Order: sequence, then C-alpha cells, then structure tokens
Amino acid sequence: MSTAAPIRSETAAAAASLDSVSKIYGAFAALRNVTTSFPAGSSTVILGENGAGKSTMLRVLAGLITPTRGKAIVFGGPPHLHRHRVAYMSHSTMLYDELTAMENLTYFATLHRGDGCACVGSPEMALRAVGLDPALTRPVGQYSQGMRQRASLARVLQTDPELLLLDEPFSNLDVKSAGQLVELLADFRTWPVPGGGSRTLILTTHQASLAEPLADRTLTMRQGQIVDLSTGTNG
Amino acid sequence: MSTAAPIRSETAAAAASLDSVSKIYGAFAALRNVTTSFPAGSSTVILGENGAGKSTMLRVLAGLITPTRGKAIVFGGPPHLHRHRVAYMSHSTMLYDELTAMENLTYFATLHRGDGCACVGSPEMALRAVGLDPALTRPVGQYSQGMRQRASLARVLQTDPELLLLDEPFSNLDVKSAGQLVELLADFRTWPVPGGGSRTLILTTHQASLAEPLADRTLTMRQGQIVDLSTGTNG
Amino acid sequence: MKYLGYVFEHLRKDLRLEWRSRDAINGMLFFVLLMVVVFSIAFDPAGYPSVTRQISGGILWVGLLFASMTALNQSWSREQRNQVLEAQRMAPSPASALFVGKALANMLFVLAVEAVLAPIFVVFFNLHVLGNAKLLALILPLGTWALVVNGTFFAALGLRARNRELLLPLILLPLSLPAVLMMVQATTGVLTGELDPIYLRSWITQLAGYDLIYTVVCVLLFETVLNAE
Amino acid sequence: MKYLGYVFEHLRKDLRLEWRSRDAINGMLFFVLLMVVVFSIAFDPAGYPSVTRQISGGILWVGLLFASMTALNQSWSREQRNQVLEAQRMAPSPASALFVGKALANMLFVLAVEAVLAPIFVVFFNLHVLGNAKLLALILPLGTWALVVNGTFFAALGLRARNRELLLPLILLPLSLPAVLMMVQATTGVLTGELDPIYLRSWITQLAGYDLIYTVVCVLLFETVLNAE
Amino acid sequence: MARSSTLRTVAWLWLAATVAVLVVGFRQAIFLAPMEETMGNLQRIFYYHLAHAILGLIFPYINLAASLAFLYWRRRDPLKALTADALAVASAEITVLFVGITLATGMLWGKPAWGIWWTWDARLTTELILWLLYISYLMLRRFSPTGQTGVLSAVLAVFAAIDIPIVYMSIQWWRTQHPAPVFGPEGGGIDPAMVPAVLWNLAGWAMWGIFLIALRFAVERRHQIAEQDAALLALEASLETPQ
Ligand code: HEM
Ligand SMILES: Nc1ncnc2c1ncn2[C@@H]1O[C@H](COP(=O)(O)OP(=O)(O)OP(=O)(O)O)[C@@H](O)[C@H]1O
Ligand SMILES: Nc1ncnc2c1ncn2[C@@H]1O[C@H](COP(=O)(O)OP(=O)(O)OP(=O)(O)O)[C@@H](O)[C@H]1O
Ligand SMILES: [Mg+2]
Ligand SMILES: [Mg+2]
Repeated sequence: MSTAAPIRSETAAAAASLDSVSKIYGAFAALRNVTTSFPAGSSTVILGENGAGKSTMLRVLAGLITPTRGKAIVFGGPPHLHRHRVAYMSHSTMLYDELTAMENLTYFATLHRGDGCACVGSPEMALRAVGLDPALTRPVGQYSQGMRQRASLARVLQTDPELLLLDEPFSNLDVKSAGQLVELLADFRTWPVPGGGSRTLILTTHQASLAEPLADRTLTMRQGQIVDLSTGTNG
Repeated sequence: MSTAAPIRSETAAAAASLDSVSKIYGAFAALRNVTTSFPAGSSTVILGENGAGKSTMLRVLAGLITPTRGKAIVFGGPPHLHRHRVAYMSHSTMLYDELTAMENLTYFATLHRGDGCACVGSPEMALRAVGLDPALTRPVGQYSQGMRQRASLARVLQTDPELLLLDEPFSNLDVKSAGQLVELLADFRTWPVPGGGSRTLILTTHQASLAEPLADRTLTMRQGQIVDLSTGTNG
Repeated sequence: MKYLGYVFEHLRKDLRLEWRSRDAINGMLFFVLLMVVVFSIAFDPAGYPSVTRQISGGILWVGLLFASMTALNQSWSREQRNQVLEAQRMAPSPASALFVGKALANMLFVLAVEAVLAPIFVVFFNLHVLGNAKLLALILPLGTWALVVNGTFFAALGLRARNRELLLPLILLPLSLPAVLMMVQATTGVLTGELDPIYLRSWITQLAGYDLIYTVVCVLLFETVLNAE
Repeated sequence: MKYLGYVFEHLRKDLRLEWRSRDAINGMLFFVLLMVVVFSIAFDPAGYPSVTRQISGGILWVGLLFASMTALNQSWSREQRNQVLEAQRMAPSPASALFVGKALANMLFVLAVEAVLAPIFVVFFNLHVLGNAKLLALILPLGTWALVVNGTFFAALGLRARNRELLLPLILLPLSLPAVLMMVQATTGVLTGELDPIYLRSWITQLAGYDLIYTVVCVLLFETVLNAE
Repeated sequence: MARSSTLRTVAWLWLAATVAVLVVGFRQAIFLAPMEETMGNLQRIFYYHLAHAILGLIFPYINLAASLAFLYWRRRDPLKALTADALAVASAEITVLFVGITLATGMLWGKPAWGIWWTWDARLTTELILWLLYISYLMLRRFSPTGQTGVLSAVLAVFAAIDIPIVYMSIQWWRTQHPAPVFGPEGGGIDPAMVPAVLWNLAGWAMWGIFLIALRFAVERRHQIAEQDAALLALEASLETPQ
C-alpha cells in the first residue's frame, strides 16, 4: 500500500471530491451521479430530507462504502490511502461503552501513531477542548447523551484531521449543548495544521439554523442528488 | 382482574394523572416526585433536554414501567386496567418488520377485540387516515422512515384510544412529513368517541415549533422534574 | 374459547413470520445435521459399535437440546426488534396467550426438525431399534415439549439481559437436567430393548408429569415476566 | 515490530474490556460446566466405566467447541455496539492486527476456562490418563487455537448478517470438523494410551498444520472481510 | 441478438451431445462391461459413483478460481467481478449436487458391499465435510447482507477449498475402509474391459456438469443484469426529471 504520487495535490484547492458517484442498494439509488468538490479549508453543511443520501455521501468520502459507479477522491487519491488525515464521526459514539473516555482515546491514538507520522494530538488536550474532564472514571456507557457526543468529538479531534466528516452531530442534543458544539467546531477550524495546509469540515444536519455559523457553503440534497449549492452566507 | 370501581371518573376532568411519582434507576432518579394531571380532552406537549425524563414519564403513564414511588392513575385506576382505552407510540415502529402494514394492523386489532368491547376501528380506515395504501404488499421493514412512522401511527389510531401517548413522533422526520403528522393528529382529536367523552393527547418532542398546533398545554421538564407549565397558546 | 382464539392468532402470526423468512428453519435443519456429524466424529460410533446404541439416546437429546436452544434464543428477537414487545404488553389480550402461541410455534419447528433428523440419525449411527419403536412416538413429543416450554419461557426472561445468548443455556440447562435424564433413559431403553417395560413406563410418566408441571408454572408466571420492567 | 505493537494494543484493550465485565469468561465457564454435567447424565459414565475413557475425549472437545462458539459469537459485539467497528476501519493501523489481537484474547479466555475445567472433568468422569499426559499440554493449545482462530474470523464475517447467532455454527462447524477429528483422536489416544505413538504424532502434526494454514488464510483475508461493505 | 441465438444453438447442440454420450455410457456400463466376480451387477453403480466423485472434486476448483477472480476484480473492475461471482454460485451449486450424488451412490453401494450405509472412514468423512462446506457456502449467501454477499462468500470459498486436496489425499494419509484408488501410480488398476465404460461415463457426466454450470451461470447473469437494469432505469429516470 504505497502512498502513490499526488499526496499534496489538495493545494489544487479540493480537499475531497466526488466524480459522478452513484451508490446503488439493490434496485435503489441512494446517490445518483453526484459530482462535487469540497475546497480545502472550506466548511460545508449538507441539508436534505430523510433518505436524501446525506449519510451515504459522507460514508463514501470516509471510504467506509465504495461507490457502485464513479470515484471518490480524498487528498488526490482513493479515500483509504489517507486514513490518518481524515476523521469521521457518526451519530453513534464509535467508542467502547465499557472504557472511560480517556482509555478510549488513548487506545485510538495508538492506532493512529506510526507510519512515520506523529500527527496525533494528545487525548487529554482533546478532552479538555470539548469540555470533558480527562480524570473522569465513569465508563462512556454511563455518560449522558451530551457527554457522549463530546467524547465522540474528542475522538475525532485528537487525530488532528485535515478533513473532518460529521454526520448529524446535533441530533438528540438540546439546543444549548448543540450551540457549544458549534462553537467548538468553529474554533477547531482555526487550529494550525502541522505541515501547513488547512482544515476542511463537512457536516450533515436537519437543523439548518443551528449549523449556520459553520455554513461557508450549504449543499442541499434530494433523492440522491445535489439540488442546490449556496456559498458565502458567512465566513 | 375485575375492572374495579371508578371507570368513568374521568368526567372529573383528569384523563391521567401522576401523584408524586419518582422513578429511580440504580442511584439515578429519572423522575423526581412529579405530580401533575392531564385534563380529559386536552393536548399536552412535553419539552425538555436530553435525559430530562420525558420518555420515562410517558412510559409510566402507559403502564410499561412502574414508578419506584408514587402512583400513576389513568381513567381513575392503575394504567394496566384500561389498556383498551390507551395507546402508546414510541420512536420505534412497534410493528413486525416481516409483515405488511395491513397484516400487522389486523393482528393487533384482534388482540384488542373481545372483553365485550368492540371499540376497535378498522385497519383499512386507519391506514387510509394516515395516507397509506392498505393494499401495499411490501413488508414494513422495507418502508421508508416516513412510511413507518405513518404505519406506526395507524396502529395506535385503529384502537380508537381515548388517551394517546406519543414519544418523539417527529424525530428523524423531515419538516414536510412532520407537518402532515401534526395535521393528522389535530384531526384525530376531533374524532367522536363512541361512548361519549373526549380524546387526550400527550406527546414529547425536541422540536417545539413543529408541535405548536397541538400545544394546548406545554410542559417543560428538567432533570426529572416539571419546571414549567404554560397553557393556552392556542386551542 | 376466547383465550384459544388469542392463542391461535399468536400462533398464526408466528408461523406466518417464520414462513416469510424460512431461513431460520433451513439454518436449523442444517445445524442439527452438523451436530449429528460432529457428535459422530467425536464419538466414533463405528469404532466402538457395541457402545453406539448405549450412547445414541444421549447424543440424540443433547443434540436436540443444543439445536433447540440456539433456535429458542432467537424466538423473541422479532418481538424485540422494533419494541413490538411493548405493543404486546399494551394489548388488552391475556399475556399468557402470547406465550402459549409462541411455545406451540416453536414446538412445531422442532418437531419438523426431528422428522428430518430421525432417518439421518439412524443411518449415521447405524441403529436398529430393539425395543418397542412405537413408544418413541410418545417420548419424542413429550421430551421436545419439555425443552421447548422452558426454553420459550426463559428466552423471554433473558430478553433484556446483556449477554442474552449466553444466559439462556445457563438457566435452561440446569432446569432441563431432570427432563434430559428421563428422555435419555426412556429413549435408550427403547433403543436397546434392555429396560424393563415397567421402568420404561415410569420414565415416560415422569416425563409427562414434568411437562405438565412446568407448563402450568410457565403459563401462570409469564405475565409477571413480561411486565418485569 | 510496529505490527506487534498494534497487536499488543488490541489485545490489551480486549483483555481490559473483558476484565471490566467478565461476562464472556464467566458465562463460558458455567456453560462448560453444565455441558459436563449434561453429558455425564446423558452418557452415564459410572454405568459404563469401560466406555467412558473412550468417549471422554469427544465429550471434552464437543463441550469446548460449543462453549467457545457461544462466546465467540459475542466477541465482536462490543465493536458493533456503537459502530466502533467503523472507527477501527478508519484507523490507519493494519486491520489484521485487530484480528490477531482479538484471536489471542479469545484464546486466553478459552485456555483459562480449560484450566479450570480440566480437574472437574477428571473428577466427574473418573479419568486416569493412561498415555503420555505431557502430550496433552501440546494438544490442548493446538486444538483450542484451531477453534478460536476460525471462530474469531467467521464471527467477524457474520457480523452484519441477518441471523448472526445461527450463521456462525453453520460455517464454523463444517470447517472445524477436520480439526475436531484430529483433536479427539489425539486426546483419546493419550487418555487410553492405546494409540501407537507414531499415529499420535501424525495426528498432532496434522493439527499443527491445520492451525498454520488457517491462521495464514485468516490473517490474509481479514482486511477484505472487514471492508466488505 | 445474433450472439444470444448462436449461444442458444450451441447450448442445444451441447445438450444433445451430452445426452448421446450418456446413452453410450449407460449402454457400456449396464450391458457391455463385464460383471465383477465378487459383487455382481451391483458393481455397475461404480461407473456413476466414480464419475460423480471425480467431478465433485474438480468443480469446487472452478468455484475457488471464480472466487479469487472476484476478490481481485472487486475494486478494479466491478462488472467483471459480478461475472466471476455468478460463476462462483453456479459451480458451488453444482458441486453440492455432484458431491451429494457421490454420497448417495456410495451409500447405496455401501449397504450391499460393506453391510452398512455409512462408516466414519477418512474418505467418506472428508467427502461429507466437502458437501457440508459447500452447503454452508450457499447458506452464507442467503444469510449475508445485500451488497456483501459476493465478498463474504468468496472469502469462505477460499477456506472451503482447502478441504478439496484433503479429500483427494485422504486414502493416502489414513487407513480407510474405502478402497484405494484404481488409477494413478499406486492404483491397483481395473479390468481393461471396464475402461471404456468408465471413460464414457466420465465424459458424459462431465459434459452434463458443465452444461448445468453454464445454465446456472446464465440464469444468475440474467438475474444480475435485470437487477442492474432496474437500478440504471431508476437512476436515469431520476436524472431526467427537472430539478
Ligand atoms: C471423493 C470421493 C470418492 C471417490 C473418488 C471414490 C472413488 C471410488 C472408486 C474409484 C471406487 C472403486 C474402487 C475399486 O473398485 O477398487 C470406489 C468404491 C466404492 N466407494 Fe467410493 N469414492 C468416493 C466417495 C465415496 C463415498 C462418500 C462413499 C460412501 C458413502 C463411497 C462408497 C464406495 C463403496 C461402497 C465402494 C465399493 C467398495 C468396495 O468395493 O469394497 N465412496 N469409490
Ligand atoms: N445499507 C443499505 N441498504 C439499503 N438501503 C440503504 C442502505 N443504506 C442506506 N440506504 C437507503 O439509501 C437512502 C439514503 O440513505 P441515507 O442514510 O444516506 O439518507 P440520509 O440523507 O442520511 O437520511 P437521514 O436524514 O434519514 O439520515 C435511504 O433511502 C436508505 O433507505
Ligand atoms: N433503563 C434505564 N436504566 C438506567 N437509566 C435509565 C433507563 N432509562 C432511562 N434512564 C435514565 O433516565 C433519564 C431520563 O431518561 P428519558 O429517556 O426519560 O429522557 P428523555 O427526556 O426522554 O431524554 P431524550 O430527549 O434524550 O429522549 C436519563 O438520564 C437516562 O439515562
Ligand atoms: Mg443520515
Ligand atoms: Mg426520550
């Protein structure tokens, strides 16, 4: 698995892009011939009805599912070549219920170390950043929904990703917690990247108003297609 | 299991009430000494943060969990005495994935028949009312989220309940589907009750704005307690 | 009468669900076949032909015990999937009818499996029944019901437990031990033809007694288990 | 070296998780214990003492097979619960390290169970090892690894399947049959002391060969299975 | 269109040839081959037993090859991978059929020859395991989630294939009740008069097996193509609707 040629081609503006991607489940097309690209350093909010294909799109970008047709390109190559630069957070915590947040994070951090790249922030710092106490001895399974969401965010933040994919980070959160999350994400975008470069954010949500501060670009999907792209509400 | 004394005591205004109810899980109090009542014919929207105890309260009223302390009273007796007059819909469908909507509804209808009371509407009518085609041969497992929610609603409507408990009926629904659901529920409240009497509605949600047309009374919970009760936004 | 109507309704629903998927029963059949093969490889019936007849009763029932345990573990999973169980709890019909319906459905499945299994068993173990073969037609259903009735009950009990799959055997095995003893003794008695008919009859009567007692207890307690929360 | 580091990290995590709940190991222990009891009732070792020694190897391994299968079915459930598996798939460390770590953890659990089980087994079946008892220290780990390595692999393979609990035995049993045959023959050979040492050695060598081949195939194909979607 | 009609003609011709060869084989086996001294006419089942046994050991290799091809093409060329998958299913099903017939004829023969239907010797056991393995392969295909069927079953196919050489070698490695091979370097050899019957039957059943695999492959392909077309249709229809 050699990290082929164009690693730094995202200087050519796109951190990730989809090239006429379709994803077909059985006889049902969850994504239909989607072509789009996400400029490096931008922050994109994806809106759309139930079943519009938002989650599917994120998972294609994360390399968790392969498109039936078309290609997903992340940092100039197929998604699985750049795992240490991409992070994905779904609405589940993706953490072990029985371990504490600290144990979880330390474990995942070790999995990211190596490959000659020390691009991993410290678990403590990540937990502090999201407002959790690293010394907490309760296992994640006993956290409240809001604490879980934070811990989950810490997991993705600690790997210091250049491309961050978030699937409905605010669902099941009350308005106050959601607001704090948005602030944190806005802050994250300003963190410097060690090797130079910028941070790209893509998130889906049903609550457009909540995510507004993050919406450099707003992408609306319907029935597996992108039906609208509006830029520059802010940022 | 004799249907004890006061069956028709709801003429005394309360369809359901909680009398200093606490529910304690391990060392955690999900409900703390809650006393409230739901007038017959009213419609109540329960709001509150994650973990406020909304679902717990509904489940106590449905008789699905017994309070650790205090008493739940439904139509003047303990909840399990009036099962044929109460219906509860959670965010799951509570339907068999492998059967069609029609088969599911017919099955549950037979379970409600008997006891000398013919208080069951027809499954076809209920399905039509929620806008589903009774002739659909696809099993419920293959429905989209919106269709499931409708089928689930048809299940509770067909039993023609006098007290209807809905737990986050709009979660995971897009705004349009949610709007249709609200309309249907508003309509349901006007259906006549065979023996005379009125229909009471209690629902929880995180999207207060969506449920507004149904909010005769708005009840706000925090940390297992009722912290606010406002009446008469409309209705 | 009303009660039987409910039971029938539940049974019909379970059979229909099973018919829709059909995978479970196919899988089950193959599983039992595999069990027989594993046992015969492990116990090498050809190597010690004299032994075979004496242990085959045990093998048969141990195999059925594990096969039905695997199946029973699944038997409430459909109720659990979309919280259908809560709809069942909210329904005004008697809870025990639900139990009886499901136990009957499970019984039918396991009997179907046995019908297929029997000839294979005879071939692989090279068996000749030396006793009164007709008695087997009595012992098999009685033994099966003993496994199924408790299995269905305790599968419901363990529904909300964390390690569901592991829990069922842990409860069911100790409870079924007496029944297993009776079935094995009776079956071996018939197969070898060595057991005095009087003893044989007493084993069968005891088995029937076991069935009766546990069925009554299960039916009486099911509502409590269902509403345990 | 780096690879071993990852394996160790995964192993440590699994051991810690198990230590927190201790579900798998307790459940397995009790399960195996019950199996021994059921088998001793079903096969009546006291009744036919001469037979016991010949079938006890089979009973031991059948018991372990079913116990470990039940436990292995659960072995990825923690990864599945909060979609942790997706986090694992997104991690840049090699996927096969995850597999090796988990297989080693499972191996340790089953070995622990065996350590407790062995004396009980001897007592219940009233066994005296007539052959070279030291060989058992070779046969037991080899046989256990044969069960565990495939079991862990196919538990992962069946993760997203519809009838997960049923699927694992359906795949694992046919694949393990040759291994079961070898373990049982070797164990029985040692217990009875009747088997020619040359044959005994050949069984053990074959078992080692089986372990080797399947381990290699599992490690090579694990990444494919993990990213099947 | 033209291509499919020639294919159909070829298929019919192939089937006709197969039937012809099988008829010759039948005549050879039942009427022409000499009667064996010890077992009499019963021995004639041998020609069917042997043919199915040998083919039952060859077809799983097709399954293995197709599965490996599938794994190789999966990411590189999904369409070719689908073809390989279809071939894998087809060969697995026919393997189950042929191995099943081997078991059945063997058992039918075993009863008069050995006095028992079944014994746990290495050849019989490994053959049975082979049969079980490919059934579990088919089971996995039914149970596995949509979209992953191909990958998961291809992986299992690799595991299952490890058993094939073991079946073949079983009579060398272990003492068996089942007779030693008649062909090959150490084979005892058979009466030359029986050779034509053996060969005709082998050829006939091989052609029959290939025909079945091709047929099953075609059906599976049609199935896949129909599915794809449906998806494509849905896709294109939606692309036409104005946004
Ligand atoms: C890969 C599998 C098998 C192959 C290649 C195979 C091949 C053969 C061959 C070549 C013979 C003739 C030997 C001779 O006449 O000297 C034979 C005989 C026989 N086979 Fe098989 N066989 C296979 C599996 C089986 C199975 C699974 C069974 C039983 C269920 C079986 C039962 C028999 C019997 C009963 C005979 C006659 C034995 C005798 O003459 O003593 N075979 N087989
Ligand atoms: N594994 C799968 N098998 C079959 N269909 C699937 C699968 N995953 C997704 N789909 C279908 O693909 C469509 C798009 O799903 P997706 O999860 O991307 O929607 P979404 O936009 O995230 O919706 P939501 O807002 O409800 O999360 C849906 O109709 C869904 O039913
Ligand atoms: N079975 C249980 N065991 C332990 N704690 C529980 C259980 N069910 C609920 N709780 C706890 O009780 C509290 C209230 O839960 P409940 O589900 O009623 O909240 P809610 O208001 O419905 O929240 P949400 O908006 O997230 O649905 C939560 O803190 C929850 O962790
Ligand atoms: Mg989604
Ligand atoms: Mg809730």
